[in-house]
Amino acid sequence: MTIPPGAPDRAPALELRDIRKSFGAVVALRSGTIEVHAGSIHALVGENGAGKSTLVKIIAGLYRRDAGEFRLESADVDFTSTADSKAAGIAVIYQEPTLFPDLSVTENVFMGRQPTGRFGRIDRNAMRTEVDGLFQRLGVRIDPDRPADGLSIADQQVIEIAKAISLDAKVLIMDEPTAALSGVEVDRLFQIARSLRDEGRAIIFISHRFDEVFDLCDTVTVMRDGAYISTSRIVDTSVDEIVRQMVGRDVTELFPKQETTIGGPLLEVEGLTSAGVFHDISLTVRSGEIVGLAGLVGAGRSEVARAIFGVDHYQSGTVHLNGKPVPAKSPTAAMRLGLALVPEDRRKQGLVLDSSVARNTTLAIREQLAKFGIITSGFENRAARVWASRLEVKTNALSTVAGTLSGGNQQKVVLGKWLATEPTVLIIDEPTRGIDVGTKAEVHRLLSELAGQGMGILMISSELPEVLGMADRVLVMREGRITAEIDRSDATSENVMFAATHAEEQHS
Amino acid sequence: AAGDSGSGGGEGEGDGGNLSITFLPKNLGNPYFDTSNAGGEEAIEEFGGTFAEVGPAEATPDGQVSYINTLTQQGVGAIAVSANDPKAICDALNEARDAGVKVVTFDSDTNADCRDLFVNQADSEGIAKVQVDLIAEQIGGAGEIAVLSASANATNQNAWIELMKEELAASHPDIELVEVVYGDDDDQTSFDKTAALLQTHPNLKGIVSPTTVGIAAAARYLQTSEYKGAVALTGLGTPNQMREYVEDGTVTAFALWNPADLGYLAAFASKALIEGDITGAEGDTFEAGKLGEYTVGADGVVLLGDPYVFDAENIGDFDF
Amino acid sequence: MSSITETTPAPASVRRYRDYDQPLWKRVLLTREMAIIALLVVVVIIATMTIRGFGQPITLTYLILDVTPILLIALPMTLIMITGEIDLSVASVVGLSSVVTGVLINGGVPFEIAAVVALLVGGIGGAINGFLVTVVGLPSLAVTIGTLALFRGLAVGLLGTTAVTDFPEFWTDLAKAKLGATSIPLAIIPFLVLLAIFAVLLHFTPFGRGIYAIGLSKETAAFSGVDVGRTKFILFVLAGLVSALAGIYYTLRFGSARGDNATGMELQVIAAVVLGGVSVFGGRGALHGVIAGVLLIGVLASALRLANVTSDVINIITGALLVISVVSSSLLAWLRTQRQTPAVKPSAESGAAG
Amino acid sequence: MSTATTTPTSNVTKRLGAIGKARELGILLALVIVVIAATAANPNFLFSADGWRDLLLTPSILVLVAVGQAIVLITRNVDLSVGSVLGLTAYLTGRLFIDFPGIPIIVVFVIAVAFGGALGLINGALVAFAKVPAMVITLGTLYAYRGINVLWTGSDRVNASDLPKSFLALGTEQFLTIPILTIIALVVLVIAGWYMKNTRGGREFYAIGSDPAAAELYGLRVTRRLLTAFVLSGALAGLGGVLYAARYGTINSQAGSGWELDAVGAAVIGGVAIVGGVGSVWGAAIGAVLLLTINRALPILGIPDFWQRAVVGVLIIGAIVLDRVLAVRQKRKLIEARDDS
Ligand SMILES: Nc1ncnc2c1ncn2[C@@H]1O[C@H](COP(=O)(O)OP(=O)(O)OP(=O)(O)O)[C@@H](O)[C@H]1O
Ligand SMILES: Nc1ncnc2c1ncn2[C@@H]1O[C@H](COP(=O)(O)OP(=O)(O)OP(=O)(O)O)[C@@H](O)[C@H]1O
Ligand SMILES: [Mg+2]
Ligand SMILES: [Mg+2]
Repeated sequence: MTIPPGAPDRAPALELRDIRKSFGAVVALRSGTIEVHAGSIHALVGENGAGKSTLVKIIAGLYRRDAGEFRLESADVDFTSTADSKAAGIAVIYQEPTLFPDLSVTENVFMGRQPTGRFGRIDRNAMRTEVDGLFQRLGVRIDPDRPADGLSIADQQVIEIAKAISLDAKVLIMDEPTAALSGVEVDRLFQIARSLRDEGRAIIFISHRFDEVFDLCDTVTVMRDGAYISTSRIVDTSVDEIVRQMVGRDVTELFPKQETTIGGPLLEVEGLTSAGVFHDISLTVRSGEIVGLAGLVGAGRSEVARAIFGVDHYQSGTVHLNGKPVPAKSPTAAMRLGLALVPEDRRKQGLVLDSSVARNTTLAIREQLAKFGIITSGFENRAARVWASRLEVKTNALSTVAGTLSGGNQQKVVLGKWLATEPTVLIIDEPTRGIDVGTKAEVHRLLSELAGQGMGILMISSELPEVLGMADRVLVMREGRITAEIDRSDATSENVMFAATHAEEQHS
Repeated sequence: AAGDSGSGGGEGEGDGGNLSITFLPKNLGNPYFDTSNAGGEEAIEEFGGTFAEVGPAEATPDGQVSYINTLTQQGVGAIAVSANDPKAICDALNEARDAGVKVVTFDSDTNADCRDLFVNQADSEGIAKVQVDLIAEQIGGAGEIAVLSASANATNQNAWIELMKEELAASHPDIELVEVVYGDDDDQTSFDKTAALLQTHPNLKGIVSPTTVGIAAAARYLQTSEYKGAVALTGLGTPNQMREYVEDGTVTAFALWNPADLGYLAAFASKALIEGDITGAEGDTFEAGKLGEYTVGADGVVLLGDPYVFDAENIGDFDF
Repeated sequence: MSSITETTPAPASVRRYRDYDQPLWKRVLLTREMAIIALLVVVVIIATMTIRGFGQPITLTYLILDVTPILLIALPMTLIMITGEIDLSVASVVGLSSVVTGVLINGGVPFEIAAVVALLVGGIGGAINGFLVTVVGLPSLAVTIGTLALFRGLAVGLLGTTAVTDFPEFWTDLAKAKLGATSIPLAIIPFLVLLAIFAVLLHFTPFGRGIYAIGLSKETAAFSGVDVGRTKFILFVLAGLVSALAGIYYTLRFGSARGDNATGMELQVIAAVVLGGVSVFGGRGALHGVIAGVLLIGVLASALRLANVTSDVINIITGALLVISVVSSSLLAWLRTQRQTPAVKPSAESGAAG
Repeated sequence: MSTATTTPTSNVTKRLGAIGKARELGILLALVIVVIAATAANPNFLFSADGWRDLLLTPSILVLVAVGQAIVLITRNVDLSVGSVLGLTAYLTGRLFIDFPGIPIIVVFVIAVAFGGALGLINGALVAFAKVPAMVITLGTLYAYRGINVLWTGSDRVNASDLPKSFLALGTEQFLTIPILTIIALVVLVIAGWYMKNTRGGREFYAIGSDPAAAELYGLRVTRRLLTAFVLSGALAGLGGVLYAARYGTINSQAGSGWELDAVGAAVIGGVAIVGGVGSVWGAAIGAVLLLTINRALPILGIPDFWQRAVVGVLIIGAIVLDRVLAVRQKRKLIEARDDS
């Protein structure tokens, strides 16, 4: 076991050994092992379904381990509820944000531990001042008094982070906190993480983005198929090394977008406007083309996507597909015309979590599957199997409940569901959020292959390398407006970021 | 075990002997019917039959139909029923009769063709007249009055109210019936309806409530309100419920027949039918224990007698 | 460290997907629906053996006559509740359609036309519910509490004290007629037809798939091209129509149209549907379970009445049954999870790596 | 940063607060209109001693039950058994006075409230531990409790004459022209309102209703809160039962049947969301007053007895539609507010 930097002599702040956890037939964790020291940021990496989140949830006291050892500062512990872990000084940012939509942002941050005065009366002012300080520190631009309802995933994630930090716990665990964030927020988060480390906290950081892992962490533990593989100092290892350990094979060429012959326009959006969300959006997606839509969190990209697809309403503007007008407010019509949208929030918008993989994969094509208006499980399974195997979804039966798949595998099911509709234009919002390298390459290969077949793709992504690697053209949005259109050839992280953040410079 | 208690009805073959008589009131939990059923039980013990009492929780016809069906299946001797609807329970009753069950209605009748006998507590004219006379006397023969009735579909209630209107028009032209409201034989509803009545009609002189639940609720509202003594109240009530209001002067007089006698008579009528002494034809006569001999009138109606008027003098003599 | 990397098996690159992770018999037999059906069978057997008079065919006749309205309304109610909505106004629609029929008959309109108008009224009633829920976007529980009062009020208002009782012999007889020599009422036919239609609609059409999707995740359904509003609207209209049909049957069976007909039946229907395994949170349930639920309540009631059990005890039993049935099923689920997560014991076997 | 947002923040905030108020205000407005209309048609409605008294008295009991219902609804549950609980406790109250002559009134209150709480606890336990939808559980106990009541009461009934005068007086007497019942209801309302708004417990009810799963992740004591909510609802229904006995004097086995729909209706009219997390006990209380005041106003406005139910239905729907319209307009303002940020 490599001795991580920080405090070699002291016992690890958190230590799990050979943790076992299975859900019915599914073995999520075979031998989960991790050892985190105070004053260290410890990366936990692994393919989708490797068991990272499960391990986290066991630490959080959400699941109880079937077997294995669990120590806090070398004292055996056994949490039966998340309250226990909180009490023990463990703060967790879960992979999927979980806020109370009807409550104000402030209340969300302090729920269950509000500062109280006489007769247990909640001291609202104290709460407010504290949250203002917190948000300033994090540079959050969200009104603390608005309800959490209607916030973007990104904004929600930011609030989760604020919440976890405000707990000022001994151990802070972040399960893919950056999946929804882009540049600026990530940098801020890292600053704070570092200062916490220097205060002597232990931090676990889960991410599929190796640049982040190498930038932030000092130690990295690799998991595969629910088992512990290795722990090493960042300085002693390399991306290729880790990737090999993760997937047990070499992965080459992360962004294999091949040149395609770009044809005529498929999707034409003219002056789309929705008060308060986005303004005068005009864009074109041509056949064989991948258009990247970059921007900061809250720029309104997802709203634009949703409006084009007809889920959200908009005040003015027109959408045409193959020259035919796409009626507003009707996804059904949009789908018929050949439009598909892989939404940003897979749990709320992409999947029917309690429904089987088969049902999920065929939900969008149920009409086409039906013969004489009749549809049976047989039809569904046949269609679903095709996409499950093509995307290598990690499950053994098509009847598996989608909610029990790992984050990445859920994303694969959503992808399959929409590719099954054989769209002419595919709008895809955060295509590889929370997807491991192997799958990511998979997805990118798939996208460029589809483009090669003449499909038009509008790709919203907060991951710059992805945008730069995949897009033929990059559109940049800021505060609901398109601020730049940059061609693949001269798109650089610098000029994209500048267009995305330009206003921010002027603000301060 | 449960089966045995059910079979009580079945013993003895359907003809002649089967003296198992079941009382089916409008609904359970209604003291008025408790009293009448008690009377029925008393009678049945006298002539050595089997008494039973079943009924729905709410006063609905479909509830009664289920029970009539069940009784038919059990093959009881006779059903003594107070109908929640004159027609809705007809077919069920006729099926029962086809199966050899005798059907006697009491208190509230069905159409004449779905029962063998109707034991009438007092002919509607008599009931309407006594209440009109009482209220007229109490308000001095002139002014606005209102009626607080039971449910909007209660056969007997509506019949009486019609006759009251005629009687008023005929002999008390100065009395104006301004409104009829329905308390659904529910205490709380009747209570609130009384409150509404008094406010809606500022110069109301009197209230007539031809239902035991209604008159009690109305009396209780008056008792604590500014209208006590100012607004007269009469109708049909039971002495036990009305005693305190009569004694404290909220109510001067009200009327009723003796429900116990009603049940008693219904039981003997059933017996007479079962044993074939009578068929329900006009002119048939039968013996009704302590009440003496009764004669079946036109379309199978047996009349118990005239309603009795209770007031401060005599109310002490009664306990039901 | 790296040595471990070699030894740990790489994930099978080519996956094979089974259709189901459980054998057919398990999927069919170990369900809530089957449990209710089994319970129904048991109750029938016990009643036949112990309760005198239950065995005779007439029991079946009365049973079916009694439960037919509930059976009918349970069909659309099941679909509505699977979308996660609810319709409390069904019983009031029964009353209203009954009254409308009566009023028209009084006005000398031939029964056939009166019935059609009553159906229309029911459909409109359902459309009002549907409009308020889907277009205005109000919670169905609240809306239908309102229309429960509204429709009942209209019914009572239209007829007042009177009760219409003169319906054409032909139809009233038909409502009680039996299938040939059997003791099965004719009324079962229209029900069976509707049952077939609703079963296919719910279990074997894209529309039905949409219903389940809405119940489990409204937003995902909308993103997947399920027209949530349209689907729910259609279901509420269906509920209105079928309730009106039940109202007409009710009127004919009792030969009397009254404002207070079928008061409180909505709770009976919902109780039966839930007993049949439909989740009030939506997304779960199947028609065969619901039918069993309705029959179970009906059979219990008729058996207990025959055993001279009073109506209030019957209510207690119905209520208890409802609670027990749902509690037990979730208790079983709980026990299963307990077995999977035994108390943590120091692990004897050491993991694959570490 | 934060300075850049303070301006939009504050006015977004104001608008948000406005939503909360507007919901209650809308209903309050409707209530005022009804009262004015009725009084115009007949001054006695407000300006006679009895008119004034009944205006306050009639809704008092439903207010109590509706407050309990609101708390349960806010946790994304529902309690359909309140009517049966109320009936059962009302009869218990009567029996106590009959079987233990001279029993102190306060003792009766305590026993009845405790009993109601116990019935609520049964509901809560079944919901919280067996993880069964509250609607099913309480629909079951609605039948069961009522059945027990009928079994126990039989066709017996408690008459006003069986109850001590001093107790009945509670149901009608006034203190500075305000009926005692109303005062009790108001006190309960104020306490409940304060608790729901200003304490951790209260806020956790909202959190649980807003997203139960998240509440678990937070480590909120969900089970305990649910039990509390149902016990409160039961206890308030119990209190309602005692007051019912005092007000109406006569109690049979059907007392309070059908109140569950009134209570839910009142809460919903008052802007409490069926899906939980939203609303206030104040709204529910106003909803209750509106519901019953309408009932009493209709005959005065000359609407015949038979049509009242229909009108009530229309008004319930009207109220929630109005409520919805207000909410939607506010939400749109909130989104457009982003433009100024
Ligand atoms: N509640 C559950 N029920 C059944 N199986 C589960 C459950 N939660 C996780 N699993 C399974 O356990 C395995 C590990 O899942 P986990 O979410 O820990 O993966 P992960 O490493 O977080 O993947 P990702 O990077 O995609 O989030 C997966 O195969 C998943 O299907
Ligand atoms: N000024 C603002 N104040 C508060 N919230 C805002 C503001 N602007 C945007 N938002 C939030 O951001 C959302 C729009 O962000 P959206 O998710 O469309 O951005 P995005 O560019 O797609 O970011 P993401 O990377 O999360 O997809 C809105 O729904 C709203 O919740
Ligand atoms: Mg994960
Ligand atoms: Mg987005």
